[in-house]
Amino acid sequence: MSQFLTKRILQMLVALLGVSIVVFALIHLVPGDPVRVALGTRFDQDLYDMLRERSGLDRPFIEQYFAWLGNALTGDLGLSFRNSQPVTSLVLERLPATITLAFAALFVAIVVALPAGIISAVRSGKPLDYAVSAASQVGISMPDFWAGVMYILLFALTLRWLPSSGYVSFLESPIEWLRHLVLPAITIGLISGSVITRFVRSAVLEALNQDYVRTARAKGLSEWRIIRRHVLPNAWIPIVTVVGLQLGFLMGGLVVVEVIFAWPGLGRLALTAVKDRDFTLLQGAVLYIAFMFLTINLIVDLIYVRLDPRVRVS
Amino acid sequence: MTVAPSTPMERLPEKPVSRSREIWQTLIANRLAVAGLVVLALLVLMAVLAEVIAPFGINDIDIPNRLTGPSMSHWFGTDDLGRDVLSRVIIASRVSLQVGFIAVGFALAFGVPIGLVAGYYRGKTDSILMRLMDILFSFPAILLAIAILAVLGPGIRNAMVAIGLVYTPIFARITRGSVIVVSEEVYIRAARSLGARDGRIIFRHILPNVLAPIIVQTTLSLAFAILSEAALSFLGLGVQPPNPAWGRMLAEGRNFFQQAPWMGIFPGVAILVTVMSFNFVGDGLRDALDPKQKSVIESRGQSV
Amino acid sequence: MTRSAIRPKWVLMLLAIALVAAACGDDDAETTTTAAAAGTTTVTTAGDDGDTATTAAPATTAAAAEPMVLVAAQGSEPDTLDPHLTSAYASFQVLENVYDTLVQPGDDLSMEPALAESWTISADNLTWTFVLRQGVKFHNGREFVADDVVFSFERIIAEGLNGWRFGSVESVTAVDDYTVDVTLTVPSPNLLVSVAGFKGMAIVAKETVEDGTIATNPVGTGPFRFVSQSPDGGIVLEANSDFWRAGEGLPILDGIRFVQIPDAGTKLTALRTGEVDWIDAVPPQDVDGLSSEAGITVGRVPGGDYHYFALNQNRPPFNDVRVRRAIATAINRTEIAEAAQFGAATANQTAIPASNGSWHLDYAPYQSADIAGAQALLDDAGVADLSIDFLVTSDFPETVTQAQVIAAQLAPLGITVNIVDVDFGTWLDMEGNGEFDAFMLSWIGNIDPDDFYYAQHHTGEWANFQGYSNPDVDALLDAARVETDSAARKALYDQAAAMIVDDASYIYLYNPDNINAWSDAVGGYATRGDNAIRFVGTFLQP
Amino acid sequence: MSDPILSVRDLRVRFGTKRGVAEVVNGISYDLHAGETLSIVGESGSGKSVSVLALMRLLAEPPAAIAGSVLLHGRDLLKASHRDMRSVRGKDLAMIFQDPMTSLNPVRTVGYQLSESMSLHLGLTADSARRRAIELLDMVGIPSPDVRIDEYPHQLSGGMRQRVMIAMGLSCDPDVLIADEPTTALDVTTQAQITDLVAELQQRIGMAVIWITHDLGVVAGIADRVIVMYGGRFMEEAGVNDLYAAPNHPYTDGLLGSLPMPGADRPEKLVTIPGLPPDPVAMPPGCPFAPRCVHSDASRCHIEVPVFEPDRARHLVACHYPLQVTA
Repeated sequence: MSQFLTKRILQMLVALLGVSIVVFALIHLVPGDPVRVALGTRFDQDLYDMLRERSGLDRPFIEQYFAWLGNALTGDLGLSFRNSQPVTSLVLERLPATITLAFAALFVAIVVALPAGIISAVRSGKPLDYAVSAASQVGISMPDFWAGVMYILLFALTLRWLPSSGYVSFLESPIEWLRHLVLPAITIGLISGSVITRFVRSAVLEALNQDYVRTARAKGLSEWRIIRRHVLPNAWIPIVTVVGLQLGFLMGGLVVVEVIFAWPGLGRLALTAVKDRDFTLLQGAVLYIAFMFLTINLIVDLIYVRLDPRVRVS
Repeated sequence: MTVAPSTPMERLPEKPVSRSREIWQTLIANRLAVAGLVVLALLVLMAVLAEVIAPFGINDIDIPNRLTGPSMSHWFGTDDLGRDVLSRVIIASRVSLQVGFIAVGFALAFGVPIGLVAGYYRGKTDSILMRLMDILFSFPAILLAIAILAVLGPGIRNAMVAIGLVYTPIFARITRGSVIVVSEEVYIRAARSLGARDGRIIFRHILPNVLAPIIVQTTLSLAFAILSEAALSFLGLGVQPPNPAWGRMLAEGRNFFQQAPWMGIFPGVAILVTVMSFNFVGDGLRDALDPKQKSVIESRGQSV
Repeated sequence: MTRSAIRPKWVLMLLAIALVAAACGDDDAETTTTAAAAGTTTVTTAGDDGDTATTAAPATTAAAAEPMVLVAAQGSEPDTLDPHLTSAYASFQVLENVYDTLVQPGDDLSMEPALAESWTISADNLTWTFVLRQGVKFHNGREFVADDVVFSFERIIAEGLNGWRFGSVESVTAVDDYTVDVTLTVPSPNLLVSVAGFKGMAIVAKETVEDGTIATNPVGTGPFRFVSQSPDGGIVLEANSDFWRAGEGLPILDGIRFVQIPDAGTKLTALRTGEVDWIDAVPPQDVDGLSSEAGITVGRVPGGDYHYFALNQNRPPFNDVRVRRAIATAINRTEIAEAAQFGAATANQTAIPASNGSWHLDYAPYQSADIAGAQALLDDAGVADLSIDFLVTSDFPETVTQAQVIAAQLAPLGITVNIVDVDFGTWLDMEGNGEFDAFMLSWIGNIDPDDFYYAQHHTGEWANFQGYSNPDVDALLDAARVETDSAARKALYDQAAAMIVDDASYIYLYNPDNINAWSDAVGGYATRGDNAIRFVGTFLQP
Repeated sequence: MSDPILSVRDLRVRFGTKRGVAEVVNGISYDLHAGETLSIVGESGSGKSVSVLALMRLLAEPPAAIAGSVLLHGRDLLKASHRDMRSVRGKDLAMIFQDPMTSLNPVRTVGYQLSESMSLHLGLTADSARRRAIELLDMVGIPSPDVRIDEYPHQLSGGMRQRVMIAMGLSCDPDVLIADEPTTALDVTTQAQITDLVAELQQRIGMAVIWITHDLGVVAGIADRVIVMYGGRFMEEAGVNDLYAAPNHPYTDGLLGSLPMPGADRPEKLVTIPGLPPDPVAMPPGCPFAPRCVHSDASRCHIEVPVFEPDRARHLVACHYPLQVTA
């Protein structure tokens, strides 16, 4: 087990290195550079050259990368081009908001998807199944920005139940934290939940069709017990994969929702960094997002091993 | 069920029904799948004949008649520049379907083989391929698409590549996961130990058994690809105006949600109908392709 | 579009502002105060409650009970709080209330005293002497002196984004603690606007630059003191009790909290639900609806920005003035303004809006939507089947809208407009590299005509991406820069402006209105022509 | 003579399908007595598996529609509530299935799956269920059962898994064990071992067994009586020796003819029956075997269905023209 972990952690580091190279290469291939954007329309060649030299942007690409990498290995992700703040602190101060939202959204997604998917599979072909399917299709077809705007207009503006935007830290006020969290979490959660519902239904249906379910029935077990003890433990395996993928998606796909709900998260930070061509900041934000994603992956794999004895032994 | 009985009695001649015909028959026996196929066919027809069907041009600007609700002359109302929403929804079908098909086709073409190879060979090949996929996948999807588009330049073709690339790792992972499970099956182990060629095992034995999750993912991804176009258009990187795409129309309509909800609702409904059709066909295909559900009677008999 | 009915509430409020301003513009003869404000400012409001004449007095007493904190929503995030290094409007919205400049644009945009109480100009027009206000304190308690002016200006010249504004400045010297001399190489009639037109020219505390805290913890002399900035709490300011206008009861608010809400729709909702008290902009399509909503006031004044597009004169056939004029003739500016701004704009064939009374030129040589005339010009130039790669950016969505309208307007001429919609970073790069047939943007926050014309239309200047070169225009712009007589200077600019319009160096479209909105609880605030966000006299009614 | 434990009368099973109603089991009747082993033989699609799934009520209704009666100790299972049915399954009627690879849950240990029905039906505690599970594993011949009990199905060989299935079937001392082609998926050596095991256990425990198979060769070693099924109907029923010695039904004869029987007189005479089994959606009106039968005639066989009433003392045949006179 520890050997497995060590191997996976090494692989993770390699992947992170790969991510940093890709980010670096991409951001340098993209037209425009941070100085150009900082100057805006008030362009001035001399000033431009001066600022480029000062920020080291005039050095060769490879040299810049290794300089950055050298510092990164010591834990220093550099300073943001735009405001000279340490990237690490800029990212870290936004991390809690993003993690909170991602997990809250996943929570909503799972709370919705598991019962819906299981009921849909067990009642396969019945009206309830069609109702769940139709609802999940609508959920899948709904762009997040559209859903978000509708919830804001309904719950914040018309009903005045919840705030329209912003983030309050849990430590400051748990109630306000929750109130601000609800709408963005539901916006993403219901969409993710719609996707997961389909996979849960498919996985449960698949498991329900297995011979061992017939065996369990022949033992005289109740349907509910069969689903709980025999179907779900098998269905978990594909479901966990999808949930892991979804969480990865959530981590990065928060950009739009963070914009709509003025949620001070990493997605928005990364978007700003792309627009500003602030590659140190982007590098930092993406590395953290990638790190979270890879960690989730690792956790998913560990859960996998826990869930599937076949993988455990071989 | 997987091992053929060896007594002669079991070797009674099979009904001469080819596999593809059988799949087709199962598929068209599924009413929802047929409905989906019909709607998709109509959509494709609409896309082909768009210019002929659309009552107005896509750039017929009419500021005095902007933001008017559905009426006899403009069934779907007009947008913020007074353009006919119906015409734009019709013409947008072309771009949106293209985005869906080509982007997902790209992801399938790269993701599935990668997943097959990684899951079948395991070991180093697996590690390298999946780390590459991890790298691609651990980027926030929209940011990756933005970066790709910024490098390649905006426009619909590049948008398709960007979306396709974003979805590639998903197909790779899902395929790989199923391949690993299937590879443990006795018949695969048997085939391998008998020295069957890898290519043959992968394509004849493994691929058919991992198609179900891939199909589910494909139909889902078609929906998401069309919506990704919306997100990219939202950021100004998708279809170049004034050419309409459903996603772009939705993104624009969002700003007029209160003044002119029809600007977003109709393209939204178009996406919904398309996505549902894809999913119906996908579900039907999955049932039809699943080797465990070869005949209706058998599947019914055992589905309990 | 223009609802000029000024309601009693507003008259009173403007009077209050005028009184406050008059109280400070005490002694100096060269100061113009805000008496004309009501004249140049058209304010639209639909707030209906008659209870008005609230002035500073009751608000100050209310402060004793509960802190009076204004929540202001911004549409984008300040990138840095260093006034010399930012070009972000969001940063300036905050810094406007933290920093002071030597002098500042008053409500009619003429320059009035701020940190400098008065100034004199030498006979040769080459030395400006500023007499500084005494007893002004930075937020860290240190007294403001002439060295701070010298340090700030030298920093701007050396590394700030606005160093170019000091183009004619030879040196800045502290004569004594309260006197600063600015020496010029050539006369600069617009020096005040150049060195103090906006908070990018702020006077900063040297020690914050030296210890590097300026970017995150700005220390100024302004009405509000910076407290904190965090992703969840936004930017928090508190009243500066030592403000140099404290004697007038300013600032009135106990504090301001700036929150960032990037989505315009959400921002509007937050105002409607009362989560925020003030928002920095209103989507044009919502202005009319919002104006008639109870409880919300929309402040709207003609702004100094202009929207335009330019054809690449380094590429044929756009080097042919007839082609450019054909396009300028074929378009319908009113329709473009209506389409993009829903009436919250004024079509204009020149750059400077009518609201800028001192420099406006009433000149409109092009007929609107004159397809026949345009076709004749194209035929004359021998150009047919023209195709234009039109560079716009979704980061400024109105450019995308306008380009679509222009495409439709040019279609009858057989001109194909290929809209190239990229993000702003790419846009800037493509503009800089000349990769366009046409580009479209707006130019913001101008006061002096030099800002409108010189960098954009003088041969070889840095903002002249369209490659315009007309020796006559160059000569006029050069001469106007050093002309100290206002009337003569106006005449020079008028000539230059007419040539620029005739040559269609830029094809000007319209001047948009500046629009803010706030809840009726907010008093003592007015939208300004230069889009500066000043909360110094603002208060909240319970 | 004692009453039968299980008495099946006129059992019919139909499925609604897209093509129409499939008549899969068309009125079968038989009795099963304590300690007896009854083998139902037929090829795929003959309805033999469906008939036992139907009496276990393991078919989904709909699409299946079940008629007739299934009396277990005189109680009609087809009229029992779902709850009652669950208390019968695994306790009174146990069943083991064809493919031990897929019939065991891959993510549950052997012990878990074994103990499950014991704690349900016998109310055993976890500890005693585990002890009994180890005993059962030992009884079905699994070496070191105390280790194997914590293993997962994929860690066992096919034969071992089927032994586990059998142990599961026996765990609650059922009156009847239904074995649905339990050896089909196994190799020949293992097949014999499993068959012997069941036979031996039956001797020890004294339960009745219904053994479903398509393989007449397997039947010979285990069954007391044999029923030959075709097209959802019984063709012939007899004591195992009678049947082998003197098949009365042309179909049975054909089956035996196509069977390579080691040591039999006609080892090389491998005869296949020409034609296809009947389509359950379009059953022929008369004898289901008539279309393939060389002895059939148009006037009777294609019109009138031959039937027999259960009588375990006799050699029964459902044929208008049986090959031999019954003994």
